[in-house]
Amino acid sequence: MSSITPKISVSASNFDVAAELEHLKAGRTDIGALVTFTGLCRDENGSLAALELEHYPGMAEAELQRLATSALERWPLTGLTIIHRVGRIRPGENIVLVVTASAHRRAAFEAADFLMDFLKTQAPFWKKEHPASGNEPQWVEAKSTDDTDAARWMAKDAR
Amino acid sequence: MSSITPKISVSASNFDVAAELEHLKAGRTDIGALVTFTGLCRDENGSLAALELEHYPGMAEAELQRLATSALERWPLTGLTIIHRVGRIRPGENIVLVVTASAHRRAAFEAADFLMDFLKTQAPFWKKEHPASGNEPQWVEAKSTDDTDAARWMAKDAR
Amino acid sequence: MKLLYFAWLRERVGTGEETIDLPGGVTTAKDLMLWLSQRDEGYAYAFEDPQLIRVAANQQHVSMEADISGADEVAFFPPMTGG
Amino acid sequence: MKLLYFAWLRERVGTGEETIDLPGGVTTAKDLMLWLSQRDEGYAYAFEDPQLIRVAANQQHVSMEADISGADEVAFFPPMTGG
Repeated sequence: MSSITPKISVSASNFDVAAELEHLKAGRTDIGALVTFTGLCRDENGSLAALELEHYPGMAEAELQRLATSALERWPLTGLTIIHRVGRIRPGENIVLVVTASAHRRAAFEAADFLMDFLKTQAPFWKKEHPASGNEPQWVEAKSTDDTDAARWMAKDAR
Repeated sequence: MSSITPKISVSASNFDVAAELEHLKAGRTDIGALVTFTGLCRDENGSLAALELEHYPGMAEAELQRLATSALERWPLTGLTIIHRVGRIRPGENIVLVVTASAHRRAAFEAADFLMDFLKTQAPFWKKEHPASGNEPQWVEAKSTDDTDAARWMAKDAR
Repeated sequence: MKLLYFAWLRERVGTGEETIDLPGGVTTAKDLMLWLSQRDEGYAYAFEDPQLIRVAANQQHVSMEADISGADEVAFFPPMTGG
Repeated sequence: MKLLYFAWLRERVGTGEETIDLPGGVTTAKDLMLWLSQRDEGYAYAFEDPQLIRVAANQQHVSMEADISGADEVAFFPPMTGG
């Protein structure tokens, strides 16, 4: 399924999930399953003013493209979109979007899950938290669970 | 997280994915991950005129509600929507929507995957294919892979 | 007792809904299925492959061995193909 | 060679980008990191915990043992936290 051209975007602008789904589906009848992952800026206790997303221009896009290529080699996808925002993002706002399309749902689910695991651990983006208190902003620490999640796919490869 | 009231709907009308996401997210900052599954009427070779979706009124809604309750018991979801269409559906049109919201992506992915597996095997809906040729419509046969998919979750329970 | 049929079971039986008086000796869903399949050719055809028959009592899935004698509504249908 | 720093590495080093002439004897990413960390206090602080340093050569992830002597662009950064 190497004929699919994934849509990759890194941008300070917000994205429109409905428009992205429409873009992927328009005029087609070969898609049986669409899985959409939206990552949002979360703030459960009102302590966060905003997240600041830094990225490595050039490499960020290249790495998302490499992840997309891996997913397309691994699953029979009929469409793929990856969008990552950068800059200042407020609680409740969108951060990242992954949309996978396939004839069947298993491929679409697995590819979206895989892409998010590797996007978290491989794509050069960094989050800084700006507290609502006005205190010094803090860089978010990487979570070891993200590495564990990504490692699940290596274990599957080794089987 | 039993305080969440899932939105369950069985209807002949189409659904609006963007509106459903907006409904789930509106005014909230406790959602970190939204997973959306959209099942579409697929027709790869132009042989299908339409699908006709029959359901068991009353039990269909009740069974979706039971599946939602299972998912809410199993994962810390902060929002859940299940919509299933009935009646005549043309290639490229929406059939089913599952949206799961959670603080973290693993719960949202797993719950959506779980719900689709059990929706396929437990919810009383039946598909009939109307061929473009005008030939006699045919009931779709259940796939054994759907049972296998659903059985994955029992295996996890038994561990 | 209200009986409901769906999909090709409905088509083979020739009706989607009927009301019956449960005959004596019919206790489980399987008993009811066997009794129904002896009614006429349509019912016999509908129930010819018991492996493809699913049953619900009062809108909940039950096994063929379940006692359905107290149910208000029993439904027979093929394996589900929604989603 | 162009060097890039991101996130708290950038803040500790005090710049996001600089151009250097690769000194003799520096072949691997680890060699470069050790050389940089001896430049001044800011660099020493940035590279104090090698376990938290990731490196890319020409915009591709490489290991600390990779030969980066021929790269046009080498970047150092902390573990990624996007998504």
